[in-house]
Amino acid sequence: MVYYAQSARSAYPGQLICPSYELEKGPDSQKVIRYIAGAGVAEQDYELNGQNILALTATVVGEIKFDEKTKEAVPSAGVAEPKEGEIEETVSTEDEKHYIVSVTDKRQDGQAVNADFANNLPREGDIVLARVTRISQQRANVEILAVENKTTPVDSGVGSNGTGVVAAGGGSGGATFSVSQASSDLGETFRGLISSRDVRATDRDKVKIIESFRPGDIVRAQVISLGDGSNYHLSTARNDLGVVFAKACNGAGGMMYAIDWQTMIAPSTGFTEARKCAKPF
Amino acid sequence: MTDSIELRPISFHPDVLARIAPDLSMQRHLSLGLRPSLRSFEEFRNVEISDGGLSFASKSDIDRKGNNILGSNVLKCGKTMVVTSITGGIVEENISGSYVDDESAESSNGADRLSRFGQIYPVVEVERGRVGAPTDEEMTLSQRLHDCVLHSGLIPKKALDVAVGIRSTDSEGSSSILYPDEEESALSSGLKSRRKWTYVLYAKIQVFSRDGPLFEICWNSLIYALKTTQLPRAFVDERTADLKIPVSMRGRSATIRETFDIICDASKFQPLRLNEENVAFASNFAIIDIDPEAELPKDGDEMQVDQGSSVLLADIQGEAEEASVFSTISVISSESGRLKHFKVVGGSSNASIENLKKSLNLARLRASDLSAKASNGAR
Amino acid sequence: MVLSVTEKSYLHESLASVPPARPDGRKANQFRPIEVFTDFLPASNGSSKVVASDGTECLVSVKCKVVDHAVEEDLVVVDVDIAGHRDDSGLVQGIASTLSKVLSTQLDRSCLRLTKKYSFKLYIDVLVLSSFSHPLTLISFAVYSALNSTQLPKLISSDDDLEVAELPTFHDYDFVKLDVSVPLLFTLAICGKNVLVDPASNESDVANNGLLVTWSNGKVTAPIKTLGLNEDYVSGVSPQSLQDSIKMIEQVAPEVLQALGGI
Amino acid sequence: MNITDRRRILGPSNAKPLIFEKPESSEQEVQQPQEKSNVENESMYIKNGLVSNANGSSYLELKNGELSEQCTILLTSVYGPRPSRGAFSSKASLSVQFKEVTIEKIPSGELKEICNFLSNIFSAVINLERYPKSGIDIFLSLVQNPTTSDEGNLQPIIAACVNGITLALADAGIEIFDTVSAGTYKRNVVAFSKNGTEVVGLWKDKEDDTENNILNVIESCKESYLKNRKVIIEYLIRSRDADI
Repeated sequence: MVYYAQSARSAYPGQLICPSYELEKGPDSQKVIRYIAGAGVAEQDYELNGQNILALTATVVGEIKFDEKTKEAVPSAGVAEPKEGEIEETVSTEDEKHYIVSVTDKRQDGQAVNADFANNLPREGDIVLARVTRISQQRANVEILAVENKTTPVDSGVGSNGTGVVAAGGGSGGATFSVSQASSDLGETFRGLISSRDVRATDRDKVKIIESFRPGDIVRAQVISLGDGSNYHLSTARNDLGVVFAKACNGAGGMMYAIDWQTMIAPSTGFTEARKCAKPF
Repeated sequence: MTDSIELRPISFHPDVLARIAPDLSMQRHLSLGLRPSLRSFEEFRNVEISDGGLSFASKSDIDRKGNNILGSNVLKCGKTMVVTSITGGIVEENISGSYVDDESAESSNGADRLSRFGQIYPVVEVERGRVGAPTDEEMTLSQRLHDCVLHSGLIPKKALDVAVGIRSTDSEGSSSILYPDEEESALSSGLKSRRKWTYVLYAKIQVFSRDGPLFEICWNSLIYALKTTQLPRAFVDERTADLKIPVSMRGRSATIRETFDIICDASKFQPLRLNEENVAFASNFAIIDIDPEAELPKDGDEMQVDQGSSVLLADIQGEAEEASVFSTISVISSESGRLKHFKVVGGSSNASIENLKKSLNLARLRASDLSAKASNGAR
Repeated sequence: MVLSVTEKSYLHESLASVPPARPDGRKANQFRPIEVFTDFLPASNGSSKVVASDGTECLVSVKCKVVDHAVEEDLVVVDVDIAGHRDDSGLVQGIASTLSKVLSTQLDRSCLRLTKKYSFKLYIDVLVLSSFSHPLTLISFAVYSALNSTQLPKLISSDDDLEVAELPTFHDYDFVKLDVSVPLLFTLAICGKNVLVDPASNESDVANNGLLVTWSNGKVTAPIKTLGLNEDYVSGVSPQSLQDSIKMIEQVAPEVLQALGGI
Repeated sequence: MNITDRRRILGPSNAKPLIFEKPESSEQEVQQPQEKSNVENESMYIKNGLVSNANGSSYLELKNGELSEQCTILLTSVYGPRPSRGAFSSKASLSVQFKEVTIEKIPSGELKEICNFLSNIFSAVINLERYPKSGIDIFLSLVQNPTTSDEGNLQPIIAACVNGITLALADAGIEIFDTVSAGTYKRNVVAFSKNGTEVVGLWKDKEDDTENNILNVIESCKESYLKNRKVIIEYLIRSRDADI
C-alpha cells in the first residue's frame, strides 16, 4: 500500500507515518520512493522485530500532507523546506521519487496571521517586522515582532476578492505573518541588530544611522544570519526593506508616510524627516 | 491636502497592526465605536465563581499534620483566572495589666477606629512565566489589597478573637470541651486567664493569564473567599490552663515554661463574621481621548468632525487598551452605593465630572450584580 | 572536560558497542580507585575524606546534638555544598534532598536513642571540593565511612527520665562508637544497551541516561530513579538495561561494602 | 514565618500555625491507601489552552476513586521558544518549575528533585535542535494535592505532571518525538515512550517489598501508561477535529 496515496488524516505526536524508503512495484518497473521529513515530522530509528529501520513520525498534532518534490537542477543538501522557484521539469534521473511529508495545523493555513511563532522562528533569509529599540553610530538594535513566512496564497494569486491573503498594497499573494505574542516589556522578544553597513546597498560606508532609523520605528528587514546568543543579524539593503511605520518627532507627532526612499512626511504637521524607507509595494 | 503627493500608506492585517502599533490600532477601533476586545464601551466581562472544592469544608477530614485551607474561591473573568486560598494562624497577645474589656472604651479618633478592624495578609502571585522575587505589580497589589481590607472595615476585630474553650478530661479519659459562650456556666468566669489569642488570616492569590489591570479581579475573589471562610474553635487542656512547670537546670536560673499551647478542635467550626454592610466589590474604568487624526476615513458624513471628545471605557482588557490608556478610575463600592475606595489617576484625558458620575453609577450596578452572584454562588 | 562533537559521537559509539570499550580501559562493573581517610576532624564526632582518581574530593563531617525526640521530627539533617555550583541549583538541592530522605528513612532511630525522652540528632555536612563526574556515589561512600567512624559521648545519667525531669549528663572523655547500617547510593550510566558503573566525567557526558540505585542491608531498596547526567545525549532506555543495572549492583555492592568496611 | 522577606506581607512573626489535636483515640492510623492499582476508576479531565499568555497550557484533573476531593488538579503552562541570553547554542535549553498554588505540603528539596526528573524526561522527548538559541520553560502549578502531608506519596502527582507537560507541549505546537505518558503501580512511576518499548523515566521512592523484580514493576506500570496515553491522544485528535 503506497503511503503517499493515503488521504490526509490527522496525526498525533509520535504517530508512525511511513518508512523513509519504500519500494513501489509498478507493472513494469520498480520505483524507490524516498520520503523526506518536512515541517512537523522527524526521522527516527525504530526497532521493529530485531532490525532497526528509519521511520518518519509526526511531532505535532495536525494534518499529514505528502507533496511531491520535483527534482531541481542542484539538489541542495538535505534541505527540508521546499525551495522557492524549483524547476518544473519532473524527469527524475535515477528513478527515485521524492516526497516531502509534513504535518501542519489545518486551522492556521487559511489565516493571514497565526500565533504559531514557535515553529516559525526567524531563519536565514526570512523577512521580519521589528521595532527599533536603540540606535548608535555603528548599529541599530531592534526587537523582532513578526516573521513573514512565504506561503503559497490560498487563491493562488487570482485576486484580492476572496478571503484569501491580501497583500499590503492590494492584490493577493502577500505574505502571511506569524506574530510573536511575547510582551516586549518583559524582555521576551527576540532581539536583532542592523549594522550600519547593512542599511542600504549603495555607498554603504557613508551611512548615518540617525538618518535611517529612530527608536520606535517599525522596520521590515531580512535575516542575514542567526548571529550570536542574543541578537540576530538583519539587513535592510533591499528596496522593499526599511522603515514601514514611523511617528514624527520620535513618536510625539502623527503618523508619517514615505514620499521617497529616504524622506518621510507627517501630513498634519508637514514635518519631513530622513529615514531609510521601504518602498510601499 | 494629502492627495497632492501620491501617498499610499502601507496597510497591515489588524492583528499585525495591534502588535506593531497598539495605540493606533486602539484609536482605529474607537473611531468605529468598538473596542479591541469587541465589547461595547460600558460592557463588563462576565464573572464566574466557585469555591473550587479546595477548602477543608469540602474535604471529608481535616489534614491533621499539615496546613488547611479555611476559605477558597476560584474566579474566572474573561480569560483571566484567579485562585484564592485563605489559611489561618494563631497569635498570642499578652494583655497589659490594666487592660479592661474594650467594648466599654469606645474611642472615635481614626487610629483607634482602625484598631477595631481585623486585617488579612495577602500574597499575590501573577504567573507570567518568570521565576524570582515578586515583581512590582505583585507587591503593590498585595499592599493595596491589605490596606483596602483594613480601611474598609470589612473584618471586625471581634470576629478574629478566639473564644478559648477548656478541655476537661475526667478520670476515665473521656474528654469534653466546654466553650464559654456555649454554656454560660460558672466556668467562664474562672477562665479569665491573663492570656488572649487572636486568629491571623493569610490569603494566597494566584492569577493565571493576566489580561489587564488585576486589582479589581483580585479584590472580588478575595471577598468571595472571605465569605466562605470558616474558623476552627480552639481550646486549652484543663490541667495545664494555669499550671507553670518549673524546669530544673543545673547552674542556670529555673525558667518557668508554660508548655501547653492552644489546640484547634477538628469538629467545631464557625463562619468568619464579616460586617455585611462593608462588603463591597471593585470595578475599573478608563477615560481615553478620541484622536481625530487617526480616524479611519469615514465614507459618509465628513462634516461631523468631533475634536478630541473623550469616552469612558469599563473593565480594561488586553494589551492594546492597557498600553494606550493613561487615565484610570478604580472604584470599590457596595451594592447600596457606599463608596469604600475611589482612585482616579488623571493622565492626559479630561476626566470630566460626567464621566466620574457615570463611572460611580456603573460601579454600583456592577457591585449589585456581583453580590447577587455571591448569594446564589456555587457553595 | 569539554569534548568536541566528533569526540563525543566517537566516545558514544565505543561505549555503546558490546562489550563497552571505556576510555580508561575499565570493565563495565569496575570502579575507579579511591582513597578514604577518616576521623581527622577533632571538632566533629565523625569525619571522612574521599579522594577519587579523577581529582574529585569530598569531605563529610558528622556532629551530634542532644534533642527531645518528641519535639524534633527528623533526627538526621544533611547539608550539601558543591564547589562551583550555586546552592539553589537543581543538582545540589536534588542531592541534598535524596540523601536526607534516604538517611532519615533507612537509618533506624533506635540506635540514636539516648534516654526515654532524649536522643541524638546528627548534622551531616557534605562539602565537595572539586566535582568532575556526578558526585552522588562519592558522597554516599564518604557518608558511609563517616557514619561508621562516628564516636558519640557516653551517657552516665540514668536513661529513664520520664518521671523526674533530668537532663542527660555525659562521661568526660569516654565515647561510644555509633553502629548503624548505612545505605549506599550508586549511580550508573546507560549507553545504548550497556550499563557502566561509576561513570567518569567524559563517559557521563555521552550517556543516554543515568540511574540511581540504593543498596541497604543486603539488598537493592527504595529510591531507584532515572537521573539526568547530561543535557544533550538523553534518550529513552530499554527496560532490559534497567534490569541489567540492578543485577550489576547486586553483584558489585557486597564487594564495595567489604572494601569500605575495612576502614 | 520568614519575616526577613521585605517584599511580601507575611503577618505577625510570632504567629503559630493551627495545630489540630492528634486523634489519640484508637482511631485507626491512616489506613494503608487501598491498592489503587485498580486502574478502571481512574478518570482524567483535560482542557487545553486555558492560560492565554502562555504559548501552550493544559488543565488536568485526575480523579482516582469516586470521592470528588480525592482529585489532583494541575495546571501546566509552557513558555517558549523564548530568546535565551548568553552563549549561542544550536539547541533549545529546557527548564521545569514546580509550584504548589494553594498550600505547600511537599518539602522544597523534593520539589527540586521532581523538576530534575521531569526535565530529564522531556529533554529526551522534545526536538530541541528545531529551536536554536532559545529556551523552553515549563511551569507546573499544583492547585489541589489529594495526599495528606504525612503520607507523602508523590506518585499520582508525578504521573499527572508527565501527562500535563505532554499535553501543554502539544498545545504549544512544540515538536515532540512521542506522546509521553506515565503509569503508576504502588509506589513506582514509570514514563514510557515509543508505545511502551522505551522507558524515559523511572521513579521509585518507597520500598514495597512485594515486588522486587524491576521488570514486573515496569510491566504493571505499562498498563496504566497505555490507558493514559489513549485518553491523551483521543483528546488531542478530538479537540483538533472539533474546532476546525
